[in-house]
Amino acid sequence: MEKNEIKKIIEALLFSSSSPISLKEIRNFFEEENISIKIIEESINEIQDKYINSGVMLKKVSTGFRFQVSEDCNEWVSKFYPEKPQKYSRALMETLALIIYKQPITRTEIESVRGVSVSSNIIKTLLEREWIKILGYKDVPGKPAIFGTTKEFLNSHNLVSLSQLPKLDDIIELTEQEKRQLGLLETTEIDEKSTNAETDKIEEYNQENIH
Amino acid sequence: MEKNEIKKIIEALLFSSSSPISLKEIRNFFEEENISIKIIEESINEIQDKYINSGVMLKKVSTGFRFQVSEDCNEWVSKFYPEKPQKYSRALMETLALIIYKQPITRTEIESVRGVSVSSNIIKTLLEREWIKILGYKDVPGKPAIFGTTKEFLNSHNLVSLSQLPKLDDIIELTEQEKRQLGLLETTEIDEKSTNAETDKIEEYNQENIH
Amino acid sequence: MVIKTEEPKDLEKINIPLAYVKGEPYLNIPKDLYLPPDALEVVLESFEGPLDLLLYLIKSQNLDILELPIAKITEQYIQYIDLMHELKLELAAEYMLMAATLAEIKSKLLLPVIDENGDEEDDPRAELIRRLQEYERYKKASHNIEAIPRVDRDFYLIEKIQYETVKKEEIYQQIDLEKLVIVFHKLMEQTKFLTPHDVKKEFLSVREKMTKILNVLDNDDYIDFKILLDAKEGKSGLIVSFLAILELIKLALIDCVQANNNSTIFVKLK
Repeated sequence: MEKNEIKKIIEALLFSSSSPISLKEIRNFFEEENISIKIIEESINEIQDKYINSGVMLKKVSTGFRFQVSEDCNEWVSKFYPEKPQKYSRALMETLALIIYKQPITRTEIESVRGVSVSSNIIKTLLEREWIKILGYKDVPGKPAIFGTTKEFLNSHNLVSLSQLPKLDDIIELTEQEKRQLGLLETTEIDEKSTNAETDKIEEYNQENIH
Repeated sequence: MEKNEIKKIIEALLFSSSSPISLKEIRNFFEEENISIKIIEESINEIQDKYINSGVMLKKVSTGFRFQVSEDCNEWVSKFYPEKPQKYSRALMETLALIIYKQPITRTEIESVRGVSVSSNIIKTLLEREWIKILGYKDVPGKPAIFGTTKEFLNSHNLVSLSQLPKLDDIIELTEQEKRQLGLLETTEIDEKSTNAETDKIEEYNQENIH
Repeated sequence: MVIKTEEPKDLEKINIPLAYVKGEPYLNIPKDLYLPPDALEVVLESFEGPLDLLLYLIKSQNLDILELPIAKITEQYIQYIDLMHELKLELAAEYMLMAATLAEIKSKLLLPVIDENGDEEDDPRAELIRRLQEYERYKKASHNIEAIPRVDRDFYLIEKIQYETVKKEEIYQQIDLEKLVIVFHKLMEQTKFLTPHDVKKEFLSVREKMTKILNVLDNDDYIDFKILLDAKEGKSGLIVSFLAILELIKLALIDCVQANNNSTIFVKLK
């Protein structure tokens, strides 16, 4: 089979699929035709190049390749379709953030960080959207579900893996003195000479609190 | 706006739409941009040309333009999406079982065992598949057809003769529970431990029958 | 790439007026906490819980979380809670719990620390500070995630395009032969309970059966429903009997009663 034909077929497959197609699926499909993985990879690269200056582009996401509207055309497409995209509440986004960064996680664990209960609707919405899934059930009384993110979450954010997500902020490091003040350090030595800004601040703080 | 940009946008709109887009819709969309119908028509023609040797093509249909898989790729795309495996109805399975084990048999005889009438479709399907054939006609009023299985049935199920059909005892070392499920036992003792593959098969069968 | 990020609702980041009261824009929540109640209802509702409210109180006054001036914060927090009560906002129990926690920390700080080892006792604020920091991290993370391009908001997928199905060489799926055997045996077992096959459905018309049933019910007594069914007539016979009973009920010729589920059904002439 000629490479040009292979390219055409892969193109047709990608355009007619409702979900991304993986390299492996394409390879399996051409198995009978005895087409090397190298030829397939080359073909995909060439298709990618072909669409460089088009209204659509070939994109690699977590579960394979898919065509999507090219970056500079998204604005026009959104203009063509007047329906507003779904907006998600802050509560939902915070819940999602916790599931992303602390997975596997239970609802109780989410609640303990957020300080409020998580409504069932939020979990339901995330599950229906297929951004999260139940990974299993924790072996404690009540058998709470353990949640994690899905490949669909990555796909719907143009991501290949979770490592592409922004890193969590580090907790602000406390100074030695602050730690001691907060009882987070076990040292009992007090640096008597410390009369710097920190001390002043703490003293000020103490005064504020004592009155 | 440059023509190249217009082309890209139209391309993006066509690929992101679930239904054909008409010339009029495109013209209305670009109204604010003051783009002539001539430019739009030219753009569409150029898009059409661009895809002449691709896996997809731009096609004019009654309600507008839409992309579809190019003719020489349809076969491959069809091959990529496997048809759903057919599920055989309980009625078909029972009818076939009776024809296999009780052949030669008439439709009335099948009906009298099953207690319900056999739909003509089932007989038709089995005849079309060439799994059964009419062996002759019974010499009674109405001259009903007498059915039997074919060589084609044996071939398509990798059998040389009907004697190779599995025997009930061979398939299943029936547990007490399974026998009861099949109505082969009258005892009411329950063997709680039977949870093997055979049970599953029978349960699967039973479930199919329940709805 | 065009990224249309939803502006986070954080109060501290909002530059536009929070509200207009008598035509006057409110850019900041007044420090003295005198809040024109109607206008700020929206603001109060937007807190995602007690930690969120506390964070807001700290940030709005440029305070450091690590310093957490408990007395001040507690006082303000309580004022907010009171205000929410006044506005009859639905107040989650978590807000009250936090008020109690703050009060507890405050009281602990007021007590002199007596420690025989000379060690300083753990600062009662430590746990709360840890929780605030932890919550703040994920709050920030949620904004970061909100800003990531999202399908159907910031970018669009193509619709799958049509193709013509090319008919494949028809290969019929094989019958599961083992299942077939089971089906057959089950059928045979069923027929055991049936009379010989010469019982023809044609003879058992519903009308005829109705007459027979009415004959059986020829007095005023209740009769067990089962008596009306004759196993010898086979499955089709049973169905005809059942249909006949239903028809008789419909015609209001008989009464059918059952004390409760699964108990005996009785039939009687009307």
